[in-house]
Amino acid sequence: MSEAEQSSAVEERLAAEALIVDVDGYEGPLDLLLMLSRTQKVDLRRISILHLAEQYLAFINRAETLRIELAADYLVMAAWLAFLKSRLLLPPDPTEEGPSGEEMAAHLAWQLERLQAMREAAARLMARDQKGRDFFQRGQPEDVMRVRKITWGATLLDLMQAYARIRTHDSFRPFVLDRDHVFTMEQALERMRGLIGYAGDWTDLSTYLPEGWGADPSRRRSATAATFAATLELAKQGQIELRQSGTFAPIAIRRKPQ
Amino acid sequence: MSADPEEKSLFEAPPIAEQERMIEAMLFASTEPVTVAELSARMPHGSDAAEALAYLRRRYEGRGVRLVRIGDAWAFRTAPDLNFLMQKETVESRKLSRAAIETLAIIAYHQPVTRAEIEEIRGVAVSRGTVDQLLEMEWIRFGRRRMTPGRPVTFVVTEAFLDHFGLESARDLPGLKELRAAGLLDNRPLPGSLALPGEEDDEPVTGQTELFED
Amino acid sequence: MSADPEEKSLFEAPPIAEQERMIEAMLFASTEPVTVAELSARMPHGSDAAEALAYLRRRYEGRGVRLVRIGDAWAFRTAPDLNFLMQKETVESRKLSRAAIETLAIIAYHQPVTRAEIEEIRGVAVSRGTVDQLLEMEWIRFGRRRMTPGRPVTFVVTEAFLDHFGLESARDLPGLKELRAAGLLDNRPLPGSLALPGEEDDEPVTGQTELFED
Repeated sequence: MSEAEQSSAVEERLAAEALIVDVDGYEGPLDLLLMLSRTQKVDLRRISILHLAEQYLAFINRAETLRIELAADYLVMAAWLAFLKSRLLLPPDPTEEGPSGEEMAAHLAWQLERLQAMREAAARLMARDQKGRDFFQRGQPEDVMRVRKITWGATLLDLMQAYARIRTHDSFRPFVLDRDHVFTMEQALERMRGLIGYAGDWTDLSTYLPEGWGADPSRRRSATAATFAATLELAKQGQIELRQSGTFAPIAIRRKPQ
Repeated sequence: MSADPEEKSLFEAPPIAEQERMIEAMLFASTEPVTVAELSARMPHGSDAAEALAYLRRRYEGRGVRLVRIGDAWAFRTAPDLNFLMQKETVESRKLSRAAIETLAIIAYHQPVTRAEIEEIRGVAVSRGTVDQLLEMEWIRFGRRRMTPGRPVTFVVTEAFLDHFGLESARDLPGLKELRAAGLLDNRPLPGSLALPGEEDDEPVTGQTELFED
Repeated sequence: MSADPEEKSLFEAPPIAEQERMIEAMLFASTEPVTVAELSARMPHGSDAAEALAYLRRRYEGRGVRLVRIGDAWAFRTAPDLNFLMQKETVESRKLSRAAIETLAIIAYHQPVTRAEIEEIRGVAVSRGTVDQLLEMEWIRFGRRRMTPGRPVTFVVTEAFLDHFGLESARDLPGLKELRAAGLLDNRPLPGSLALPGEEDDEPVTGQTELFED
């Protein structure tokens, strides 16, 4: 690779990176359009929307060739501008419905002008004298004699936050269930698979209960049920055999002889 | 402070009327009485805080507020003969308690609603004091009795409530969707969303008491 | 307030200079703006708070503190040209993002305005955090619902907003008249419908690739 080639590769990469930064820097397609419109150096009212559409589409295309992922709304705008462009270039078709290309272009120009106007208004607003920075309120308000009447107040925001709190609280309920005392069948199956290799002879199922689950009644219930369900599953898979001498009699299991 | 201002400063001191304005503003905005030394330190070189202060004090003589000396510092204070005007400012507004605001919110969103239903939604008992307070504020009132066993009374919000919150009707309250959009509500889907309390069974209450046993 | 003070009151109203003093005292004592109605309520019968306020305002013209109007309320505030003296009092304000500042401006100039309208003007979605932050600062609040399908809530700016930016009312926003005259505060729908190339056929895409061979 020659030096020239190398440096041009570097330049390309830098350009690509700059573009990524730029795309991140825009607040949506309208913002990008507004920035592009500045290159025309005319009053927004006199802007060429056709030219602007071409600039935008060129930008999007460049981003695509550089494989920069663009948010969907950039592509939607690109499609719309391509459509607008075709309307502006082709002679109007009297059979076609909807607004003319000129009307659509005028609306877009107006949208840009409005956004620009709001930007300027925001800047002017922030440039105003501000309380706590340029002018100040009384620093030592005089404590009024005796506080007698108390008015209880709340704002609409308080009210809504309270309601939201209650409703959100509801939705949390399923997630905070105490699961400490539940032994799942998956856990039991896992455990049984590890132990079954040693169960050569008939053994009482209750001896398979996990440690620490025998004392508390609710824990024992859960562990027994899960372990029993796991043995049924293993029996179905043909790995073990089950035996019970009578109703409510202890259940015994053993490994199925090979 | 500045016996020889011309010698000390490259700049000319502001006119005394301007110095008066400065002191006026500083004393007004300060959270504590300010000493002459401190006033001087904050003013442009060559200023004479003591002199300006004397002028300012004279200017406020007989006004609704006066310039008073507290220790070696200065502050504005209401003229004593007008103290009677400060009585009314004794209205203290406090935020409603959490229980009260939640109860109020439930009544507003679910009205007409019985006490039992409020408790069901909140998951905790509603104290008599809370309801009494809201009744006293005239933000809620009794509605029709519910035609169910026991014929419990219901609560509804009042005109005064709507007035306070700038609502035309209780239907104007932002819905759950908007609460969520404003970031006040978690994005989780809600069980049954705005189902009327009457349609819910008792489960939530029992479910919650279990919850809080931790 | 007092169309016929002599008839209504047993006592004669205090002289206007005295009323001025009273208002001066009440407004000096309060950090927050006080409404004319509240001032009147605290003053003796037959007083004319509005008239006294006019006198008082004139009296403070050019002083270190000024009498300013905020909506229906009045407050004393220091003169902005003296801000250099106030480093001590300056409160560190939260930095607002560009999105928040623009959203605030759009709400101020277009109020009452719905979230969808804000998004249409900015061309991007308004994040929840932005609205939430402005609500929390109490610079905006919920307004009336719009009487359109879905009855969306609107946003408006608050008195605290006016106070912060030293505005008498939202009508005094800088450049408001010009913007209105230029039609930039209109709500102009897109001519026809916002029909994107409906079927999204290949045509635009091929058109594009041709274009970009520059």
